[in-house]
Order: sequence, then structure tokens, then C-alpha cells
Amino acid sequence: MSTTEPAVELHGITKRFPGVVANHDIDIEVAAGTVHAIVGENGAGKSTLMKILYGMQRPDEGTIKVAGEEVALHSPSDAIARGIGMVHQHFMLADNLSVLENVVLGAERLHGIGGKARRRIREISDQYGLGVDPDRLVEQLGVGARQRVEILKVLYRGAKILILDEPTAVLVPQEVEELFGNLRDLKREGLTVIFISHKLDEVLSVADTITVIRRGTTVDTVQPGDVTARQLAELMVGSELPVPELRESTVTDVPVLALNGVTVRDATGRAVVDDVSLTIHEGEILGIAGVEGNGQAELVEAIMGMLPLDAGVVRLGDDELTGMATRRRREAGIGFIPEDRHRHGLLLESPLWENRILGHQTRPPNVKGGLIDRQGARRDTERIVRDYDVRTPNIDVTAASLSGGNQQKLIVGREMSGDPKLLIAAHPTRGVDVGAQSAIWDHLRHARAEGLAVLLISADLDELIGMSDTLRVILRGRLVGEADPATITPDQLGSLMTGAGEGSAA
Amino acid sequence: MIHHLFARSWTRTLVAAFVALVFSVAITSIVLSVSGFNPPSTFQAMFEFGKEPDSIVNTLNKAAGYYLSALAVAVGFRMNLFNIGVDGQYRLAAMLAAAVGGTWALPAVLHQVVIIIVAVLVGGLWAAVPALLKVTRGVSEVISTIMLNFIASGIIAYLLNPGRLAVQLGSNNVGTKTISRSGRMPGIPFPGSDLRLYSFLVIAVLAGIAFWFMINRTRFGFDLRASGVSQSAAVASGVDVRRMVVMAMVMSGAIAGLIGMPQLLGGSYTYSLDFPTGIGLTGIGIALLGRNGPVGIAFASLLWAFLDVSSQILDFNDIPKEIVAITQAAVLLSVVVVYEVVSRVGQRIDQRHVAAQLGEVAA
Amino acid sequence: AGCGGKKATTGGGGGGGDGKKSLKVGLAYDVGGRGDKSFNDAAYAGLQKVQQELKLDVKDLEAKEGESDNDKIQRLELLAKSGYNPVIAVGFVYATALGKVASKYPNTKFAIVDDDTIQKPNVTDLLFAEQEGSYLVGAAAAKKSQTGNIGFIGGVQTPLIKKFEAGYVAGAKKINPKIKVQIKYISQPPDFSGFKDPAKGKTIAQGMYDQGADVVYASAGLSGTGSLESATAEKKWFIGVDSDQYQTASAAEKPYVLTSMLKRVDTAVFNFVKSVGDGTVQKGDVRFSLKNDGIDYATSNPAALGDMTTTLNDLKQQIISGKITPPEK
Amino acid sequence: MEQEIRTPAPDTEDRERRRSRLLLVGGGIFVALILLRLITGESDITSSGTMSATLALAVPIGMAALGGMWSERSGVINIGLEGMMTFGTWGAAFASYFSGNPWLGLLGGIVAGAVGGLLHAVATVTFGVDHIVSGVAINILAPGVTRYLSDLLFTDEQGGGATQSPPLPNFPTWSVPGVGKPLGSLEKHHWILVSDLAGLVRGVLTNLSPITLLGILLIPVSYYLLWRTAFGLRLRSCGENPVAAESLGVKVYRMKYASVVISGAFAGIGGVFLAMVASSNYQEGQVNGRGYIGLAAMIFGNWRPGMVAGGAGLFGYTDALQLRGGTGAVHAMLLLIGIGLLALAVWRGYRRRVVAAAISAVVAAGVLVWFFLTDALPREIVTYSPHITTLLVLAFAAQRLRMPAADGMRYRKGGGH
Ligand SMILES: Nc1ncnc2c1ncn2[C@@H]1O[C@H](COP(=O)(O)OP(=O)(O)OP(=O)(O)O)[C@@H](O)[C@H]1O
Ligand SMILES: Nc1ncnc2c1ncn2[C@@H]1O[C@H](COP(=O)(O)OP(=O)(O)OP(=O)(O)O)[C@@H](O)[C@H]1O
Ligand SMILES: [Mg+2]
Ligand SMILES: [Mg+2]
Repeated sequence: MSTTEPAVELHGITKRFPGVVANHDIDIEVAAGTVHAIVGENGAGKSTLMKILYGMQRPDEGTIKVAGEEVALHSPSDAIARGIGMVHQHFMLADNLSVLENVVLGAERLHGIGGKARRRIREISDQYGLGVDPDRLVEQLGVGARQRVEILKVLYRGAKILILDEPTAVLVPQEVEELFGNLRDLKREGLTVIFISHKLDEVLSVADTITVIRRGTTVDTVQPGDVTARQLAELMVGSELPVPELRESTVTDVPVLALNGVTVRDATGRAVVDDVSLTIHEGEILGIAGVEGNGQAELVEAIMGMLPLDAGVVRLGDDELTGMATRRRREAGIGFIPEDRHRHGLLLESPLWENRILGHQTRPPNVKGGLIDRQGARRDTERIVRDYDVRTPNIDVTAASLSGGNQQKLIVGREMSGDPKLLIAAHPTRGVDVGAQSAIWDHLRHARAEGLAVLLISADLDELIGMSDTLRVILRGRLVGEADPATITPDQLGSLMTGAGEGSAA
Repeated sequence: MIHHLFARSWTRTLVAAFVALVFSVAITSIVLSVSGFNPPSTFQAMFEFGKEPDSIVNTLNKAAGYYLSALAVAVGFRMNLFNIGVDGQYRLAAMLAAAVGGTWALPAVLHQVVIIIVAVLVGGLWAAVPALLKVTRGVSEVISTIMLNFIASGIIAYLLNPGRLAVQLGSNNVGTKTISRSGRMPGIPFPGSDLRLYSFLVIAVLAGIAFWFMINRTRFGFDLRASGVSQSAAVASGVDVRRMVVMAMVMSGAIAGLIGMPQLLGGSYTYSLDFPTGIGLTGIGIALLGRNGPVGIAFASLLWAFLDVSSQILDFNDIPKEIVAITQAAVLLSVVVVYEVVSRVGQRIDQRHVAAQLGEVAA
Repeated sequence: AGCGGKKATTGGGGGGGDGKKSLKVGLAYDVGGRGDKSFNDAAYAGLQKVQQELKLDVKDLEAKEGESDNDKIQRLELLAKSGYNPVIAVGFVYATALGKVASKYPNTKFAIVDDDTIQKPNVTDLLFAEQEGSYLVGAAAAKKSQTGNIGFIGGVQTPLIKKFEAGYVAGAKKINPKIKVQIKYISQPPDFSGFKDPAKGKTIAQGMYDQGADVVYASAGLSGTGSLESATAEKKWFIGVDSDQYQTASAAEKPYVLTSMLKRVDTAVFNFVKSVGDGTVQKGDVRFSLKNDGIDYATSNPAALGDMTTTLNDLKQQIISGKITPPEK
Repeated sequence: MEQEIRTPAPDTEDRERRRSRLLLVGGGIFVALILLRLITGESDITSSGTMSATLALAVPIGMAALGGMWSERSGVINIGLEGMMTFGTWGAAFASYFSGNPWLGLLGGIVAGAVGGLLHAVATVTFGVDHIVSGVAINILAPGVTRYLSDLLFTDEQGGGATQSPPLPNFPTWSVPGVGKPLGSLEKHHWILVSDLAGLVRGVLTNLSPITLLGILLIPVSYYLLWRTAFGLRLRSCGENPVAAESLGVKVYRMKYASVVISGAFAGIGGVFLAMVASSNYQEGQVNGRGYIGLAAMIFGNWRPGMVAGGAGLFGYTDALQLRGGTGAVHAMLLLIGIGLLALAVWRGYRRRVVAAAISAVVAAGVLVWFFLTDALPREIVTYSPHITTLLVLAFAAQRLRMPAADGMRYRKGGGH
């Protein structure tokens, strides 16, 4: 094998989905033994490109060369056979199988599925310091450990070329550092790493080369030494990035949401939300920082009445909500932007105007005397589409046919329209493009100015710091710290989130 | 635009139905030819027979039961709840309603109303059992309703004994006491036939309209559909899914209670050993065929009943009448497959359409 | 394997040309239809005899599980309308339907098996005194039993089958008042699967033999074949029903068939058709009993019956003369 | 009764413990049954006859249950088992009758069942039809097709008709030599434990048909294939997370096809048993709900072969008891249920779950009162005691079960993010 050949060359790759051209005439060369970053905003087509390289999707046009040789990749097996491994944006693990089973799956030929495989996994784990126990069930692992299992999966197959699709999205800065340590080790061992992110600082610190993708095409390939984060951002977006920030404080001393000793236990009796107390006032945005899986989702569901409380009290204004059904809580004035819009926010196969009714089935303009008021709902949907700039030809198309950002804008518009006192916004801008992102932030600011109380949960630390009046940190279900968004940096917040700096910044 | 899209989703259903019909006629023809019969003459015999007045009455009467049965099933299906227990529910309901109706003679109208109410109550209560098992114990309703069908048979057998709820009818039959004239529903004459249309057909049609209204116009209907399309989204929107499960199941059982009524009030006036069975199971197929909509189900139950009725002439002509069962199954399987394909294609067209309208296609 | 798909019953007709006005005989089965090794089969046997001996055109139609009266009406009407006369309905389930069709076609002769509720000038009710035959085989069972323990398996717990049970128990008690009779039904109406579940017939019989029975009477249609299998395996006795099951048993099974309770639906069908041809048809109830050989017990396995035939024939005479009246319930 | 209900162990538990617990529970039940026999004098509770009837009744259900497990382990719900068994009964009859060879009958049944499975796979995997919908359609299809074919092929044969086949050739039966006689005489003494054990062993070791042996063998074979081979791992991964499996080069469609076809073949074997071992011909309606009951046994067995077989055994046992012992033996079971529920009430009280304890206590009291006030149960109801048992068992067990994570999911290739 000659080392002068690029490890991977992609030429003229085009991939069309119904209604979208995800990739258009993409050209990338990845030199062997380097860390090559690909950046681009949400929906730019990064994942699609990588799936093509991994054989999960076929390009409509273009050629792929691996180590100088042109290849046709029909399935992941083809890619694996050529030494390509991929860690996906979303975990690709079966919870109810052991680590061993997850790792050897599909690669049973190498070392079987028994003792030999177990030894090999231990070996790799030790070699790269991954600290993975082959006999644990995956469902018992935390996010970081899962990430390492994913990497182990790829290494186990002897991959020479590693694709990491947004591996850092769910990691805190410290874990990211560890991961980057691992990547450098891998590079030293002669592996090639293709690394996707839209967090520019990270990219600048770890990559040897950076390719920028915008709207499905390659815009430029640069060296990290030659550009600043700002320049990169402009390459990505084609204009300046919007910045999340609040202007003057609108916080009043009228409490809207008050939690007192809220505790939620899972089926095994473990407290996933542990004695949480907090108050959000009119005009206040309270951000909750935490590594994913530390109880944020359960806290939200407890406030929404989707999970039963084990102890504690939830009040909204003067009303006690504890024990109340979700519907009553919504009627009492809670709006809810769910974390997973496809699962919790939309009826994908239903038209937009029916989605307008969802969550507001008992309130005008959607109902009149127990019956659905179609005209009312339609009229109000038109209003939302107009006011929130939802890009759609009409309100009779199914929600599934909108792009992610437009789906999100529809949800935001809907949740704002019941005149809520409290808005729970879980990752409100996750996976939406920049334009939609700034629009959503604008709407939040506007509503806050009018006295709305907001509970904001986000994995994007910039958003969290920029958009919150108050910041609380959640760790293993407990509120462990409080931070001043005016002064704290993402790094400091990150160490609070892992518990490293517990109490110090309070 | 609205009309355009509305028409389109209609077209979609029609296309699916048409393709499925062609497909199943083709399958049937092949099976017939392979076994040495002439398909065109077979079909012709069926149509000739099917359009006789007697056959029409019989088809409509049969369709009434099928229609109600499929409606009962569809209420559950609309929220992904599989009530396989419609069969047991209607049999138990019909038996107890017949017993009540035969025991007490009440003035006309009141008498019928009482019988129907008993049937609806029994059907609903019996369906509440699997519903409660599901929401409190997590037992899959598919399995529990199947078991309850068997158990309903046991209960009916126990109660349908002289000395309990039954009396001897002739030397070899037992049944509940015959409902007196005040509790019967007079049949509607049909030109050219001595047979009478069940007047309960009217109630079946009304039930269909009520079903449509409930599903499309009420809050409950919205919640039901939302739970069916996405349970997680429904929960987040404030639908109490446990309550919905119980309500939908009970409603399904209540409609199931009506299934035996056309026959009971319009034909046999007693629940005896030869009371029709299996309508609940047929209803599952018909609901699937009719895509769980009241109009689709109407067509499906007519088609099914027509095939059932005209199978008699096949037997008469020495053609195995089970060919009809093959046709029914072929229609059913092909409808579900074809509809799946059509709706996928439709979704694609939609997405492309939206993108094209917005000019959002990336350069 | 015949792939023609033509039923045997279509033949015969048409080309007779023997001058006599040729009858076309129609017959409608109860659920289960041909092959149930019970009364549908017996009716079919009668029909075959009609076809062979009287050289008549015949047509037999099957019922569908769970159908309604209207289906039955249409079936009977299809036959009557197409000129079939006489028309025979097998099973009490046809009662209501037959009543209606018979009024509409007064010139067609109808017969119904196992029902006495339709009393019309053109309807003959073919009834059987099953309890009489069952009484005799019950006596046979009690005589044969060495353990004083015998069994009765009913297919479906209907009034009809309970008649078999009542006669059997009474006959057995007549011989041995202290005899133990194990009674078991396979299924409950409206589940009629008990007439066609040999697996359960076998398990139940096995259980009875295990519990000490040495003779089992299976009045369970096809399920009885399973009971016979079990009798053969256990080398115990079996009593058949409806037709002479000694004739249809395999060579290995024959020795264990003690006798069968004969219910001559075939004779009834044949005689009825014949009487229609002769113009001697009798309206109303026609009862088949020991007296007119419509009911009997089989003596095809003399080795098994041995000298008990004298006792049985004596009982038979007492029933015929009215000295003994076997109970129906 | 209560104990075995609470066993289904989560996958986390190590195999050793699960195995010993299984033995413990099995032993506990056996002892309870012996006690029950002593108290009530119903010797049939542990007789060899009951045991062998249990086996015979459990085999078809067990085959359906194992078949269901195969299918659902790959993520495809197979409610069409009923229809596939029907195909199996017919296939067995067709092949064995026209060839005169019982072994070809076995093959015929397997193939016919597998064809049913293939149909289900085409609908659910290739076309993405809802699994329940497709299964229901197959259950409607099967009786029509088999009846049509019977009408065509069996009516002209001696003893055949539209609803049944002519008598079919038999399989030879085997007994473990030297077991029948001595155990039989032991059993007759009704000695505590000894006679009961003799009954159990004799019932399970004598007069076995090859299909029974095959069925028993397929339990460990299924375990081995699914949990000890690469093929099994791939198959199970499709039921847990097909997207992940696909991303590792597993041919998800192919695995699902394989598992659903195997599932159909298992159901087919159940059909062969019904047509050729349990009885001696194919008969319409022979399956009579056993496919559904198999599904219940599978759920009860927590999608694991050992427990699945246990579920089938439980059902077979209840059915054997009601068929053989009749109302008396089933009546005796009331006592066991009553005591079991009482124990549960005490346990729950001890765990301070007052409401649950109270409910159990009330039900227990009701059952016991029923037992002491009556001598027998109504015949009509006893016939359905297996179904009632199934329902009760599920009501107690369903919550502790863990189905494959992606079971029933309509999976489409390239459908992941
Ligand atoms: N399977 C698919 N079917 C239809 N459209 C798709 C599919 N996968 C991706 N797309 C569309 O292709 C475009 C590119 O998506 P892709 O997931 O590659 O973006 P990305 O750059 O990875 O974004 P993100 O940062 O959110 O991960 C998006 O508009 C998306 O909606
Ligand atoms: N597998 C798919 N099949 C069909 N359409 C898809 C598929 N995946 C994505 N899409 C469509 O692509 C658009 C955006 O999807 P995508 O998942 O890329 O959004 P996103 O913004 O990345 O959101 P998320 O954060 O949920 O991933 C939507 O219209 C969606 O319906
Ligand atoms: Mg991506
Ligand atoms: Mg995405």
C-alpha cells in the first residue's frame, strides 16, 4: 500500500431525496493518516455524504475511491471490507444486548461470538484506554461509555478509516477532550479519521484539514491554521452566524412555576429526578444544563404530567398541578416544545391544520362545544404559518412533508398560541437551520418580554448561556449548581455538568 | 387546492381498491382455470345469481351484520387497538339480550330499545375486561380478547341450558325464550322477493354515520385518531391513553353488541344453538378491506356479503365454493399491500410537491 | 388423485329414459357436511343408494359455518326452484328455513332429519329414537365391563347428544345398577368442533381407560375415531355410533369395536325418496326406532359380543313391546 | 402457582441463576401438585396418563410458541401462526396421503407452514404491511385455501372430503426401553413422591412419536441457534435494533425472511403433529385456536425457549387435566389457586403493598369459598379452563416481561437517520 495515495476520494457525489438534493457534486480528498473534519450547518448533507461512503446509501452520481481504487459500495459490509468504519450521529446499539454482542454483530467471522471475541475486545479496550466491559448490557451504560463502545465496534473490525458523525453532540467538554485524546492515539497508529461537527472550536483544535459543506455542496477545504472560527462560520452559512443573547432583564418577582422536592423514580426504584426545587418567574428564562440522560427528560415529563411524581409538589401560579392530567396542565397554561418533535410533537401523517389541534384539543379556536371546529383550526393554522414563517405551500400537506426546521417553527407557533404562562422548551433549535434558529430565538425573547416564563433545556451550551436569565445544572437527577449566565463560560459550565466543579461556581 | 388534495387522497384509495380487485380477480381466475373451471362463466353465474331479488335481500341483510362488526373492529383499529374479541362480545351480548327480551314482554318500541340497550351494555362490559387487563396489567389485547372469545363460548354454553336461560325449542334445539311480537322489528318488503330486509339495516347505516361523525368531528375522535397515528405524540398532547384504551375498547364492544341484533330482532327472535357465529372474525377482514372508514367498510361488507351469498350458486354448479374464500383473502391481502405501496408513493409525491412549490431544492 | 373437481353426485341423471317420470333429489347438509362420519355421511350414503338403485338425479349442497336462516332458506329454495323434488334437509338447524320454503313450494315434498317442529302437509319429519339404541349399547357395555366402570364421550353438549347419554346410562344401569359411568363432552355449543376433534376424543378416552373404564361409547362424530385409536392402544373396548364403525375401522382396530349404535339416516333418506316416487309419502312425524329397524345395534363383531346378544335381543324386544321406555333426558 | 408466575427473569440475570431458579420453581410446582393429589384424592393430577396427555397437547402449542418466538426475535409479530398451522395440517395430509410415507408428510407440513411464513414475510418485510394486519389476513386465507384444495383433491378419495383428508399413514412410536413396565407398577401404588415421579417419568418417556421428540429437541436447538451462533445473534439484533444491525452489514431483510419462514415451518410441524400424531387425518378446524394460544405461551415464556416450553406445558397440563380428569381435577386446582393467591397476599402485605394485598386476599377468599362450597365446576366452564388459565397467568406475568425492543416495528431499509 502506498501511503501517498489519499485514503478516500469522493468525486462529483450527488444524492437526491424526494424533494431535496442532499448532496450536489461534492469533491473531497482525505489524506491517509490524518484527521479530516467536515463542517456544515444542520441539513447541509454531511450525514448523507458519510452514509454514502459507508455504503448505507447509494449516490445518484459520482465516484468513490478508497486507497486509490474506485469502489462500488452496495452495503455497509462492502465498506467494512474496505476498512471503513462509521460511528453514527445517533447511537446504533441494541440496548438489550451485551457490549460483546453489539461489538461482534456482523463481524462474527473474525473471532466468533464467544471467549476469543471477548479477549480481543478487552485487548482493544486496553490498547486505546476505552475501558469497556464486554459483558455489560448496553442499557446499563452512560452516554460516554456508549460512544466508546461505538468506537470499539469500528476498531474491532480493523477499520483503517474511521468516520465519526457528530460524536461530540452528546458529550460535555471534558468527555470531548478524552475523545480527542483517543483520536490522536488512533492517528498515531496510522488510522485515518473523518470527523463531522458543527462546533468550530473543536474542529479547529483536532483537525488536520477541514472541508466546509453548504447546502449540499463543498464550499472550500482549508487548514486549521489558516482560518479563524469566525471565518469558518461564514463559509458554512454564507453569512454571519446568529448569536443567542438576551438584552435587558425582564425578570419579575411573580412566580409562575414552582417545583418543590420533585422526585421521580424509574421502574427499578432509582430516583431519576431527585428532590428538585426551583422557581421560574414571569419574564424569566431558566436554563437547565446537564449531560444528556441526567434527568432532564424526566423532569420535563414530570412537569407535563406524563410521569407520575414519587414525591414533591408542582405549582403553576396559584394552581397546584400535582396529580393533574397532562391535558389539564396544558389548559392551565403550559406550552411544550418537546425534545423529539417526531415522537412527541407531531402527527407526521396528518395535515398541518390537524397538527395545530394537537395539544389544544379542548380549546378554541380548535373546538366549539365539544366538537372540532375545522374552520377555526384552519384559520389559526394559516395565522401561524404566516406569523412564524412556516414554509409550506398550504396547510393541507402532511407534517411529514415539511423540512425539520419548518416542522419546528410550526410547533413553536402552536405552543405559543394558547397564551401560555409557562413554556417548556426542550432543545428548541436542535437540528434546525440557522434561519429558523434565529427566528425561534426571536420568538422566545419576544414572549419573555411579554411575561412568559420559560424552562429551557438544551445541549447547546452557547444557546443555554446566551438565552437564559438563570442557569441551573442537573446531575444524576439532582440540581447541583447554579450559574450566572452573564459570567460563565461554556468550559466552566461543562465542568459543572460533569460534577467536576461541584458547588464551586454557585 | 384543498379540493385538489382531497380528491387526490380519494384517488389514492380508489386506485388501491381497484388494483387490489383486479389482482384478486386475476388470482381467482388462475385458481379456477388451474382446477379446470371456466372463470368467465363462473363469474357470470355468480352475478346472475347475485342480482336475483332474494340474493339482494340476503346480501344486504348479511352486510348489516358485517358492517356493524367491521365498525366495532375499526373503532379499535383507529387507535391501533386490536379487538379480536368482537366475536365473543356480540355472541354474549345477543344471548343475554335475547334472554332479557324473551323473559319480559314490554310495550313495542320500549321492548326493542331495552333489548338493544342490554346488548350494547353486555358487549361493552365484556370488552372492558381486556381493556382493563391491558391498562392495569399490560396484557396484550390481542391475546386476551382471543381467550375471552373462548371463555364467552363457555359462559354461553353454561347459560344456554334449560333451567338456566334457555328453553327447549323442538326436540333437538335449545334457545332463549322467543321474543314476543312487541319486541321484534318488522322487516322491510323488497320487490320480487319473499324475504324481507332487516329494518335494523337503518340502524346500521345510522351507526356508520355516527361513527364518521365521532371520528372526524368530535374531540374524542381526534384523540382516538391521534393515539392511533402516534401514541407518543398523543400522550404529550394530553391524551390519557389508558382512558382512551378503555373507552375505545368499550365503545368497540358496545357496537359489537349490535351485531347480533339484525338477526335477533328481524329473523330468529331467539338465541338458539344455530344462531350465526363468526361474524366478529369476518368483521376484522372487512374493516381492513374498508380501511377502517365508514364508507370503505360499507363497500367492503357489501362485497363480502355478495361473495358469501353467491357462493351458493357455485356449490349448485359443482364448483368448489371455497373459491370465494380465496377471493376474499386475496382481496384482503392485496388491499393491505397495495395501499401500503400507494401511500408510500403518495408520501413521496407530497414531499416532492412541497419542495417544488417552495423552490427549496438545494442548488 | 382426481383433479377434475367434479363431485360424484352429479352423475346419473338425464339419460335414464326409462319412461317413468324421473325425480330429481335435492339434499342440504348441516355444517360439517360430507365426511363427518356421522349423520351427514349417513344421509350421503342414503343419497348414494338413491342414485344407484333408483337411478335418480341427485344434488347435495353444503352449509357454511355460522350461517343464518336466510342462507338456509336460499339454499333450500335454490333446490326447490330448480325442480328438485323431494328436498331433504339434514339437521334441526334447517327447521325455521324449511318451514318457510315448504309453504312457498306446496307441491314439493320436503323432509327434515332430527326435527319435529315443522308440521306441514308437504313436510316429513324424520325422527330417531337414539335413546333406544343407546340403551342397548349401554347394556352391552355393562355386560362386557369387568371393572364396573364405563365411559361416555359426547361430541358437543346438545340436547340431541344428551339423549344418547341418557339412554346409554339407563341401559348400563339396567344390567349393573352400581356401574360407574364417566361422562365427558368435548365441546360446548356454539362450538361444534367437538364432533371433529379426534385428538381430544383420543385424550378423553385415554383418560377414561386410565381411570378404570374398560368400555367407552363415543357419540362424537369424527372425534370417535380418536377414541377408537386409544381403545386399540389400550386393548380396551369401544362402541361406535350412527353407522357400523366396525366396517370402517382398520384391521388392527376391528377387534376392539364391541358394537355400534346404528342410526339409519341412510335408510330414512332412501325410504323417504322411495315413498315420494311411489306416491306413498307420509306427512308429519316418521319415527325411526328399534321397531322399524331405523335404530339398531351392530352385530358385526360376534367374537366380541359373544353370548350377550341374547340379553340384548331380549331387551330390544322389551323396548319394542313398550315394556321398557329408555329415557330421553 | 404464584411462584412460577413471578419467575420470568430479565436478561441481565446470569444464566446459572436463571437455570437453578427454573429447576426450583419446577420442583416447587411438582411438590404442590403432589400435595394437592394427597388432599383431594384426584390421582390423575400426577398420573402418567396426564403427563403424556400434557405432552401431546403441549407439543402443537409449543411448536407454535417457538415459531412465534423465532419470528418475534427478529422483530416480526406473527399472529398468522394459526393460519400457518392450518397450512401445516393440510400439507402433512397431502404429502403423506399421496406418497403413503409419513416422513414425507412431515416434510409436506413443514413446507406448507413455511410457505405461510413466506407470505407473511413478503407482506410485512418487503411491503411493510402492519404485522397484525398481515397475520389476520393469513388466518383468513388459510382455511379458504385448504378447504378449496381439499375439495379438489380429497373428495374423490376413500374417506376424504372437503373438510378432511382420508386416513393418513402413521409414524412409528418409540419408548425408552425398560421404563414402561416397572414405572407403571410403581405408579399404581400411589406412594407419595415415588409414584408421582414414576408417573411423570413414564408419561414423558413412553410411546413417543418422532414429532414429539422433534418438538422437544427443537427447544434446545432453538436456544443454541439463537443465542450461541452468529446467525442467531444477527437475527436477534434485527428484533432489538434493526437500524444498528443494518449499519453493521447485517442483511436485515434476509434475516427477517429467514426467521419468519422458520417460524412458519415450526407452526407447520405443529400442524403435522395435529394431523398425523394427535389424530389420524387432516380435519378442517383442527388447529382450533392453538396458534393463538401458542402466542400466549410465547409471551408467558418471555420470548425465551425454556420458559416458552414451560408456558406450552402449563397450557397442555390444564387441558389434559380438564379433558381427562374432568370437573373434579380442575375443581381441585381451585384449592391450589386459592392457596397460591393467599400466599401472594401475604407476600404483598409483607412488602407493604396494602391495596394489592387486599385484592389478592379477597380473590383468594372467593376462590377458596368456591372450592369448599362446591363439589365440581360446571362442565361448560371447565372445558375452557386452559383459556382462563392463560388469561390469569398473563394478567400476573405480563408486566415483568421484556419483548424484543423493535418487535412489531415496520422496518424499512435505509430508514435510519
Ligand atoms: N432518508 C432521507 N429521505 C429524505 N430526505 C433525507 C433523508 N436523509 C436526509 N434527508 C435530507 O437530506 C438533507 C441532508 O441531511 P443530512 O442528514 O445529511 O444533513 P446533516 O448535514 O447531517 O445535518 P445534521 O447536522 O442535522 O446532522 C436534509 O435536508 C434531510 O432532510
Ligand atoms: N427516512 C426518511 N424518509 C423520508 N423522509 C425523511 C427521512 N428522514 C428524513 N426525512 C425527511 O427529511 C426532512 C428532515 O429530516 P431530518 O431528520 O434530516 O431533519 P433534521 O432537521 O435533521 O431533524 P432531526 O433532528 O430530527 O434529525 C423531513 O421532511 C423528514 O420527513
Ligand atoms: Mg447529520
Ligand atoms: Mg439530521
